[in-house]
Amino acid sequence: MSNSHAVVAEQFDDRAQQHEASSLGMWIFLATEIMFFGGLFTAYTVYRNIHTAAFETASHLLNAKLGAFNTAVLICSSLTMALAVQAAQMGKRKRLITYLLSTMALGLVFIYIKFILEWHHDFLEGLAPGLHFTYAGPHASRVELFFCFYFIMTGVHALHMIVGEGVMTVLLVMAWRGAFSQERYNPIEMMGLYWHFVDIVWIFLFPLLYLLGARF
Amino acid sequence: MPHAFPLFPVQASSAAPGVDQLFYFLIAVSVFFSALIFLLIFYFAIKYRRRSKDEAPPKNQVTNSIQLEVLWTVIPMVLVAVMYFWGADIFVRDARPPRNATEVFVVGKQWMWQIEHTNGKREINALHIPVDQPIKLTMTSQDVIHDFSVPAFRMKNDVLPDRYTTEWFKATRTGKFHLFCDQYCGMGHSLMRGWVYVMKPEDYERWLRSDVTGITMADQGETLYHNLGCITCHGTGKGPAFAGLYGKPVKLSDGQTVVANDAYLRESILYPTAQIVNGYSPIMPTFKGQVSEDQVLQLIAYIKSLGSTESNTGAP
Amino acid sequence: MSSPEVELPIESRVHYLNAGYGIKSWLLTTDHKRIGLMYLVSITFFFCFGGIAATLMRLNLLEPQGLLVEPETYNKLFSMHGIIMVFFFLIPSIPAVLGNFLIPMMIGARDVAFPRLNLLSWYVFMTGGLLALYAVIAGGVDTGWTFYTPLSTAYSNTHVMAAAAGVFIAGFSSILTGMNFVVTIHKMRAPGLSWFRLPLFIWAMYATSIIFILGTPVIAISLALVGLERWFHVGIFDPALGGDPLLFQHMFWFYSHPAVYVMILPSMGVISELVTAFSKKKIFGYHFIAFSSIAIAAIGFLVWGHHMFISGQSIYAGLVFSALSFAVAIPSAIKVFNWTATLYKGSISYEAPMLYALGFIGLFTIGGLTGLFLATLAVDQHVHDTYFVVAHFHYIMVGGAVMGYLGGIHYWWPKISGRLYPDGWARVAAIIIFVGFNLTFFPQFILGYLGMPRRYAVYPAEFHTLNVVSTAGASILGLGYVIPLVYLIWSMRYGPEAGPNPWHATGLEWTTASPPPTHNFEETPVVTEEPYAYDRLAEEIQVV
Amino acid sequence: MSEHIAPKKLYFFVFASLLVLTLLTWQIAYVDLGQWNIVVALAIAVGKASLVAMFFMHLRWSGSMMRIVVCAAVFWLAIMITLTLGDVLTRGRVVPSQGWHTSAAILHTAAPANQQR
Repeated sequence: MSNSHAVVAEQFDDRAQQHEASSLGMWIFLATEIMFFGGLFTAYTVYRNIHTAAFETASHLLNAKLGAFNTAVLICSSLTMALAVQAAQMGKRKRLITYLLSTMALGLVFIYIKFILEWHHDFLEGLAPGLHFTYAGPHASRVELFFCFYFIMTGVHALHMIVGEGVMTVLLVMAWRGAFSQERYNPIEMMGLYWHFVDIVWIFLFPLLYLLGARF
Repeated sequence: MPHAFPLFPVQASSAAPGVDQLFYFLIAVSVFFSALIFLLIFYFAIKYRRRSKDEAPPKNQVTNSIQLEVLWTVIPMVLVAVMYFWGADIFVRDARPPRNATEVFVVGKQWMWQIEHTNGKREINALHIPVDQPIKLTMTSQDVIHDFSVPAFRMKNDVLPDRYTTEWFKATRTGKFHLFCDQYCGMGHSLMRGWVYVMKPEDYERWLRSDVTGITMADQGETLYHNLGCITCHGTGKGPAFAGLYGKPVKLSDGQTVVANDAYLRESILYPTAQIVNGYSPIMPTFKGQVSEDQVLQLIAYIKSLGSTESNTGAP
Repeated sequence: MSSPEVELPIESRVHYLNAGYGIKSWLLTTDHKRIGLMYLVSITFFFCFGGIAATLMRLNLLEPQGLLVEPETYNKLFSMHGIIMVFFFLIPSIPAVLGNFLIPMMIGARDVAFPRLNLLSWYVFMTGGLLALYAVIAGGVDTGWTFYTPLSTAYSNTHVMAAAAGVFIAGFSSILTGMNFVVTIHKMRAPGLSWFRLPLFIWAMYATSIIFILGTPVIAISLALVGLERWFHVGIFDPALGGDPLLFQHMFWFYSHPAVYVMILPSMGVISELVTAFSKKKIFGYHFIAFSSIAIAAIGFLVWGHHMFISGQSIYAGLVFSALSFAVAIPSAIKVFNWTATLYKGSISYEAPMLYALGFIGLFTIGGLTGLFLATLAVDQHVHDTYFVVAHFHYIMVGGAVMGYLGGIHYWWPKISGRLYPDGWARVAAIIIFVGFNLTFFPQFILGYLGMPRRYAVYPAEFHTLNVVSTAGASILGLGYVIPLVYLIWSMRYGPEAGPNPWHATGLEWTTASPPPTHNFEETPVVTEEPYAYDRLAEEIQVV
Repeated sequence: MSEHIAPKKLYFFVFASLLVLTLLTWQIAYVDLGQWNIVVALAIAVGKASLVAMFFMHLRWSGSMMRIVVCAAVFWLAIMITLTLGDVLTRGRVVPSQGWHTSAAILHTAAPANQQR
């Protein structure tokens, strides 16, 4: 895996070309992800504009404190991920493993809060459209629409995190076996880009879902 | 239809000649450019054909001409600009029903058209209208998206669930014309069609008055107003009064002002808490599921019939 | 060029086709040429499938009351025809077959940038395709290829989920392909191959890839939302919850209108190659054709609302979308004029690919011009959702995209297989297809203006004559499509050897052997001149 | 290219700014700004996202092509949102005319638009 022969794949001329190609490929992939989430954001924006008051009511049913805390957790994991990439760039195997592990742990904290503390709670409150929806306050049907989007958007986001955790596990094993070096850290760098992107998506989901209208 | 093989549909509405003229213009442009391209290709293809297998490629090839590029950019631009404004002009005019139009109400459902006239006369998969008189259709669907299309009138519009769309036309010749559902709506889509009967005004009046109970849509709406218990709030001041409401601006509790039109009234009946009138509390239950689309239209017709009275009491 | 190795007969030379034998050497290959061929076989299968559905539809319409099937079955036929042909034939046709095969060769690379992703994209495509096939076999789907809500979410009780999942999954194959192409074109070009020395096919594929990348994710998420709404009975587009069925139409057409350019842009790229090669002339207005491809891809994203003029969309939005739709006509017109001008003072020969190219220009002209009718608000209000629309988009998708695809397959077949097909048969087939196509679809313009709605299983009797003409044309068209299938397969074994450059064309792909070796070139080529240098004699590309 | 190795100090500085901004956006949600709450919240989100993209994702040191890719996606997303909203927000407002439910109808309150009975 780590011998110099395998560092450059046969279709490339040299390491620089390979590195540029994979970075560009990753960014293009992230562009497709922007459009993928973008579809959801478009639909959400349209409905928020039609049903402004109802969406604010619904937003206030969410726990903004947990949302803010989770944002902080994800930002921490972004930091450790950035440091992991830096460690990989400098060829520091031990530090790389430590930072990867902390990133994964923080990711799991986020998922725990999301699923157990929030989703489960929302479900018990009767805020899960299609499964258990009992809310009967003002704008009930539009609140249901909001919660459709809440679950889909956070669900797709959480799915991306779970995929990220899976890939990171593979990278961790590879790092353990010493597959990365100063010459070959591309996969870690790509992983970093993906993870930061997932963070950015959450940075937008947080105000859009939790902070609509003033809470007082 | 006397011809077995017509090339153009009959013009039976005031809008048809305008649309057809624009269509002829588009055909003229298309024929001109198609012919130009075809002739040039044929001419070049024959004139510059390769005469022997090992003919050398031509020398001094012309591969660029800014003048030509500008020419064939600008000319199409001018032509499409003409098309755009011409088409937009007709389209915008067709979107504005005249004030004196006779209203007819259409409910689409899988797979039939239910039509109700204001005097309470109903018909299915047929629409009787008088000639030379503007007709405005207010349309909604009980299930999926349909489309009310009358090719002879060059007019169509989609019919959506939970929403009113409109279209209007003025028939200019009497006769029987196709009515199609043009938006694919499931299994019986191609059977969801009928006829538009354009009649002389006196025939139309006779038709309108035959087999009719004498109960207008507004009357039926008034009955519903009592039976559904609307009167207990809207007749007592607990809810907003209806008299003189239709077409007026309404101030909502969130500070917005909306006009009390068909769409607003419909939403207020089915989703009462969505738009609360300023000064009232959101206590009205939803009537979604309790009233059918045609009953909603009857209630609206009733409220509309109270339109001109400026009194502040509830029911007249 | 005339290295002794090339002179050897095909059998005794190692090339990409005989570099490995057995099913495994194909299913696990990362060679872009083999992957292209795997796509060729797959989409030919899907094309036959969609074609059979079309044949049954046309037969049914022989009688106003329906000759063969119940309306219920007819609805399933046209839905499957649309879904299979659009998502599993037209969209992958030129990009996945010719694009995969040619892009690395045209830019002098050994392979695409990410060969394993390339193979993955084929598997993803096949997974999607098999799901769609499952939907048919399990009983069909009847929503049309447009999946409009609330029909698809709440009312249809057919296999919408399987079909939508198939399209959703196949979408990721487009995304991977687009990603691969953009990176390949950016990073893998041979020394000296600057942007304006690229063949126009590459420009077209680049524009297509932009649409793949920016559009496909949106259809994926829209169909996912339809699936979720159907699955959990929640109301994302359900008006009862305040949802908006038109929002689905917006999201659907945001991808699906640009998808039309995914079909036609690659064909335009192919035509640019064919017109120059068979008139032995430099392309007229290279820069204008190149940039008009990019312009079409970019403006193509701004015009989707013209599918919704009469859908209950705001008339203001209609006015904006109409204007933008006219704007996209300009770059298309520029291309047609430039191709025509390329013929001027050329040395034109009429092998089969050229017949397809000239047919394309004619049919695309008609298809494009009738598009103006649909962009014109008032006329669209009459012809929307009628056979006029059906005729228009078949002129673009079949008269345009498929003619370009067939032209391209014929042109590069000697490179793909190393052998020549019988040109006489190929010319006959091209003419039959051209005639059959016009006979099938031209009457539908008239039907549409007369008011015959699309997607009708039964129809009023006065539309009978034109429908019979159309069906007659379809039978000729169908015959035309079978002929190439036969002689191309025949030629793979019995065709005479083609040699590296049977057309005496320019372009890097013609400098290597036919069929090419696994890594395309013996040595990395160096490019020293502009493309289509027919004014100098061929074979001037210097191999260092 | 992104072979650039950024100093640790910079990462921690960006991290701290992100946390401060998160705290800020959360607290502002408890202040009533009317329509502006969402605008402020999104403006802060854009700021945070740019910080992450520029420094954590090394966009600041990357080639222009990467930036073009990101800008293209954001731009196309903006197109999708703008044109869709353009329809939704102007829908139902039929051109002011002699029509029924329009501002013109308000002006003519005295005249009954259409006598039903």
